[in-house]
Amino acid sequence: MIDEELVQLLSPEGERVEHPEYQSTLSGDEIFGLYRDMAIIRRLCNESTSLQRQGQLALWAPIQGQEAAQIGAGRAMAPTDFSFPTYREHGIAWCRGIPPENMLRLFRAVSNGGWDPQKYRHSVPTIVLGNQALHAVGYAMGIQRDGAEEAAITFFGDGASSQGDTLEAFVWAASFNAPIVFFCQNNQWGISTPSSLQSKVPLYRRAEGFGFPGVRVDGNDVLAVYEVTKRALESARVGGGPTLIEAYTYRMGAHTTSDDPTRYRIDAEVEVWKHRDPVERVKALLAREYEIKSSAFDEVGAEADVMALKLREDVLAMSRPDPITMFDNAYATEHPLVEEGRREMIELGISAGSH
Amino acid sequence: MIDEELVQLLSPEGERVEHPEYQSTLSGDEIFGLYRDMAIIRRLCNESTSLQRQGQLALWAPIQGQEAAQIGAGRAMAPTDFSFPTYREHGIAWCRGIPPENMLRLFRAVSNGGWDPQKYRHSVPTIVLGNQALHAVGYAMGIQRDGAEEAAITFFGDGASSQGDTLEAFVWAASFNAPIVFFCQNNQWGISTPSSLQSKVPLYRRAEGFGFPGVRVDGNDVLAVYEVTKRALESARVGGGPTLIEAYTYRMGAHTTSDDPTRYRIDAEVEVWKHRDPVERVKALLAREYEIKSSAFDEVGAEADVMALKLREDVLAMSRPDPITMFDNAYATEHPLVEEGRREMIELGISAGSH
Amino acid sequence: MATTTMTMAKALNEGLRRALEKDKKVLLMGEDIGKLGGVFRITDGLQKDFGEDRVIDAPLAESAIVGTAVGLAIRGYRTVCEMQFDGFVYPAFDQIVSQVAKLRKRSDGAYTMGLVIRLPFQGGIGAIEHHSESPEAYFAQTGGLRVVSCSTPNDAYWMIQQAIEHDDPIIFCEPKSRYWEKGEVDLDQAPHGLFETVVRREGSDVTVIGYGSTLKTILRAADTAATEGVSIEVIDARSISPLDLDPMVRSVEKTGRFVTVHEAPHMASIGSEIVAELTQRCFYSLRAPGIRVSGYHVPYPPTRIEEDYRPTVDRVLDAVDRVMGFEN
Amino acid sequence: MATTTMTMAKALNEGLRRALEKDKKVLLMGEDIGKLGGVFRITDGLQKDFGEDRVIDAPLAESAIVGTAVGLAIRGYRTVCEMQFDGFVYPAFDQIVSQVAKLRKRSDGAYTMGLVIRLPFQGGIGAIEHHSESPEAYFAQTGGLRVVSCSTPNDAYWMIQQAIEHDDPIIFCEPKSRYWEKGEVDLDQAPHGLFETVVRREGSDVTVIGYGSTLKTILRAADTAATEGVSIEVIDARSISPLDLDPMVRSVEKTGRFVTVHEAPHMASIGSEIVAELTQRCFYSLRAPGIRVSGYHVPYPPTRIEEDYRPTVDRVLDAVDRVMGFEN
Ligand SMILES: Cc1ncc(C[n+]2csc(CCOP(=O)(O)OP(=O)(O)O)c2C)c(N)n1
Ligand SMILES: Cc1ncc(C[n+]2csc(CCOP(=O)(O)OP(=O)(O)O)c2C)c(N)n1
Ligand SMILES: [Mg+2]
Ligand SMILES: [Mg+2]
Repeated sequence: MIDEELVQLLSPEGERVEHPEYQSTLSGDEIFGLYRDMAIIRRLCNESTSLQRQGQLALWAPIQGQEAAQIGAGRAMAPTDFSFPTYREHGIAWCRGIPPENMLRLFRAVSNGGWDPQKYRHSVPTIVLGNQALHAVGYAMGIQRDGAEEAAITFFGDGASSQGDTLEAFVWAASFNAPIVFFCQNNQWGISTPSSLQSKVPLYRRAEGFGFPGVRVDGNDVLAVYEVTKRALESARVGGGPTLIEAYTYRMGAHTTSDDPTRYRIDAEVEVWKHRDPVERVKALLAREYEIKSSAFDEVGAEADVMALKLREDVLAMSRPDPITMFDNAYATEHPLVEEGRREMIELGISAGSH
Repeated sequence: MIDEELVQLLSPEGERVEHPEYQSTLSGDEIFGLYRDMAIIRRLCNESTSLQRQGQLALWAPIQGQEAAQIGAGRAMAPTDFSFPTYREHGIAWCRGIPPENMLRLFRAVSNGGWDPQKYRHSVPTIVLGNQALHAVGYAMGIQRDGAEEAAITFFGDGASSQGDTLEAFVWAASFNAPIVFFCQNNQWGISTPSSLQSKVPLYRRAEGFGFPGVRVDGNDVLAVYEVTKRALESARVGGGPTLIEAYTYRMGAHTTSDDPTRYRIDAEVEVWKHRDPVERVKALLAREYEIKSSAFDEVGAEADVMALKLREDVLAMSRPDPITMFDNAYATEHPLVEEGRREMIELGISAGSH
Repeated sequence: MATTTMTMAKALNEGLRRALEKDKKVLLMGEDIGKLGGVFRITDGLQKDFGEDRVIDAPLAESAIVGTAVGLAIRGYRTVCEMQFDGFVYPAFDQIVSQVAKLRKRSDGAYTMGLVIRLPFQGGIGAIEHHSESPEAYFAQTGGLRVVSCSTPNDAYWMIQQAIEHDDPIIFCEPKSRYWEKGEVDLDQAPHGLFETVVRREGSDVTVIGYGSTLKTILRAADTAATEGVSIEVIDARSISPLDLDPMVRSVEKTGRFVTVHEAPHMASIGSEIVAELTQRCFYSLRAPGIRVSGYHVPYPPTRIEEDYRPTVDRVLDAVDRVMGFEN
Repeated sequence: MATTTMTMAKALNEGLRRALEKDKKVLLMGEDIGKLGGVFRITDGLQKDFGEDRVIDAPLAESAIVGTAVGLAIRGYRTVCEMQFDGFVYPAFDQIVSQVAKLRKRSDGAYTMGLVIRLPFQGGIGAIEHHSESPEAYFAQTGGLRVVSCSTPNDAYWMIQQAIEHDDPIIFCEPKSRYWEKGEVDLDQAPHGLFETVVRREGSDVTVIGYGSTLKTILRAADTAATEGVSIEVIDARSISPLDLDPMVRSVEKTGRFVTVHEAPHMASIGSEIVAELTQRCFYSLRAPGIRVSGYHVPYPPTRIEEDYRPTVDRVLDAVDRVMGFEN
């Protein structure tokens, strides 16, 4: 895997790697902070998977293996930046300060969103592949018109890189020199579709043909992802235009809890990637270089347990919405068909408790 | 204009240009043939413009300036290849053997197509920008499945290069290594939109990021277009996969007869391109290198006049279709709503002569 | 009352100008809308006066025009997207139905999809294929969207401003064949609310309901019918979704008969909807079932014969005859 | 008669297998349809048996799936495109309405658009957003397309084969919530033509018309109503476009009352169309106006409450009560 093109600052064994262009700027404390984020988000993911198995969630989209990509990118963002995620960006949502239970409202099927996107400057989950890339470019055009030193960042997968919307977003970002970072998590799979079916050449190279730079970063190396994303965002904020970042990583788990990856990929592949685990890697660095004690790691584990317990309680407390709420916020203003529906539902005596 | 990236075999003055990779393989007779095609198609275009001015056509999309791009590409095709045009490929249609009057049926608004696309292996005009690129890739996938040594070629403009469909076609062509040539006539304008708004870097470079080669050819140099297209088609036919050709050219006239280019572009630009006229260029070569007499050129002119006269007669003879034909070929088999419409029209007494 | 005479194209241009003046967050975006002023010149001169940042020439991709307008809306802008022709709105269909229509709901009201999609629609200008489509029913079927249509310069002037000010996303259908027709425009006061149905001509025998380009056809039919002693009440729906049904109900309760007219095919159309609603609401007043005059269920024909595809005065009168003489 | 019991999912799988066996020009294309067998396993095992050239795993782009299927059709192939879910057909909308629907006409019959677009549609499986849409009216509105829907395994088995053999492009709507329900499949003989409406249960008081997932709901409602002395005639439209109206007319002439049921919102819907047509054809037989039971005019809700969005047995019975007790 380690190829010339890949920006890497930390080896799979947790050893520093020199790079001609990028150096890690983070202190030990900051790196520990990233470790904490990753450990917690992994716990969050595990808890969610088990909640799903226990019938408490309709679905879950795990991120095991992608923690470095998401935490590195999420922590590189400034509070004033705005991100446009897919359905899998739990790590980014975490970095944006979104309460974990809010992330699960979509998966408990009690909301089509889950949080206030304006408050957290993190858009609602986008399920239709590619759609959000254009929203991000439009938002970035708004930043330009406001003369603000801010950036937009959008997330998408290797699979979504084939969608017309993603590609049109490249065109527009270049044409308007929009302050935007395209962050592609190439986790090697789009459900059962290998990323080699989406592109015969490394994905990051696609950017150049549209007129802006592409970088491939080791997506399992949180230090590298952080630096690469930070620089791209900074460049965007000061008029440097778009960058495509391909975070080369791996989806260790299933596509979602509905998926059965044994049907399409071999165990050996998963084994190889186990050795590149993003959390273990940074843990090794912290232990060796900063002499972090195992008790400190344990504390994070305990913190994660507390988070998970609260998450579980919050999810279980999330009751079925009152059906009448389906009529709320469909329109900004009164609408006769909405009123008619609301009236019908009331007449039928349907309420939150009726199922 | 003459840059490093541009494949050119003939200078604007009609002098041979050396190229490290491409040489002209054409005899004097063959070059004269290309000249003839270009002269006739230019005449066809002028006649159509005047037919439109005289109210005999609803619209016309001129190709002045793009004759070399189209004749070079059209003559490079094998009879068994299949092409997928836009609304402007009159030169390709000519090379495919489509009678000129058939090309004008669309513009006289008596047909939405105009010819039998299977017979001429030249698809119907596609007006929705980008749609045809996917058809061509699908057709090429059919060629693969048939194990045939054939290729598909699709034409589109610099403007259409921004459409999702065009870009998805790039993805698919690469993924399936489809036998296809993407032929982009970068005529610098998409109605009033300069090509610089569609791409900040030369368009041909977009291909590389998708994993297949791109070539920029002097679109006003018929010898170069011919060789570049021929090689790309040959490569496609034997499993070499897709190529993007950017024919760098200029739309000398209006976008269509409805357009007013004085609103958005300056005369000086048009003047510059006049000196790169594709027809004059090859004429100069023929006169100097092959000592073709002016009488030979005059003969072509006379031939073009005959064609134009016949075209005019044919167009004038093209009467309004019987309205009832709108129900033909909407479906392959009987359809109650179509029958209902047909019946209603008959009952209303509407016929070809009723307007 | 300061009224002045202008074409619908000019009225739209003036309406857009006024919206740009009133609110700095208003942007226009579309293909060729800058120097060229759009292929119909609706935005003529606006880029010159408001700059390239507010009147944005777009690269050629409709999904991107709408998709970026969504992002701009999230940032607080109000973008008026111009689709060059009706037939070119389909590449943006996904963004419209999956995002524009649903984002307010998905964000629990945090997002305001303040955007207008201008659609020169319907036929009648002798264009080539894809330039004469009537896609309004697709959008009317979609919860989360609103669809309106103007039929006069005065409505064009006011409705475009009302649509831009409105907080819901609006598909704004402009009958392109009427762009060059003149009418009085009252520059001081909007004649009606954006979502109001208007009776254009009173009558007592049959109610005929249309919108956009068909209004003129219907009014002509009413003239002809009047000479034959049949009194047609002409209704301009104006708001296609939601429909403002009450004025239609009042009319049909009076006349007992009605006809709907649009250029789109009749299958699952606005005509179907009006018939279904009015049948339910006016069941005992109806002396005949409502009849739909529409385009046919085939691709829009080459335009040398489009006048036999589009509802003509003859076809409207024929339908009026049929509801007048209805026997099962 | 060789009948065997299987789920609708299996019946579709077997139907596709038979089509692949019968005609070498038949291809399947879609996201994850190969090794995975599709997210619903409809194509399970087919790539293994027919190869990657005939059962094609697609890169993730719906416009490209349909657009390349058009090119394959031009080359003489018949491609069955799988849309992974209803909500993901919209990126392909442009190719469907501008090309698939219009190319036969544009080519004066030279092109046969022999392609089928499989659409797992309607809700009821507790999925997240965009996985429960009912887009059938969009396609029904479009001249040049046909739209059908199966409601039983036997229909699924036969209709998919009939659709593939048919020379017009067909939107094939599969009620995903019924994929796992079993039924008898007759492997020897098709029960009906592809475009035929079928009476699923005879009755005398009210006609209730649905398709896809709603059939089961309607049949249940009929059971309940029967215990209350109301006799419901249940009709499965099967062909959504064109509608096979004659059996509906015969039924309504008998019952004098009807209700339509689908999950899509009622505005400009198949329900509107059926009401408009039946009102016209059965005007004097109607003892009450036809009523539509449908989804609401809002984005599909989070699925914890989807059962209050989708027509329930209660809502169908309520509508039956209303037409039974109709007074204006
Ligand atoms: C337009 C569209 N088509 C299909 C789907 C169904 N779908 C959901 S996720 C997915 C795979 C996406 O792969 P990728 O972009 O690599 O993201 P990942 O899931 O790996 O994070 C597919 C096909 C969808 N959501 N949207
Ligand atoms: C999807 C779509 N959007 C808009 C149009 C309207 N339109 C017709 S031609 C054209 C410009 C196309 O430019 P280009 O691709 O460079 O081709 P050229 O006309 O220069 O040959 C536009 C915008 C269209 N035909 N299709
Ligand atoms: Mg992926
Ligand atoms: Mg061009």
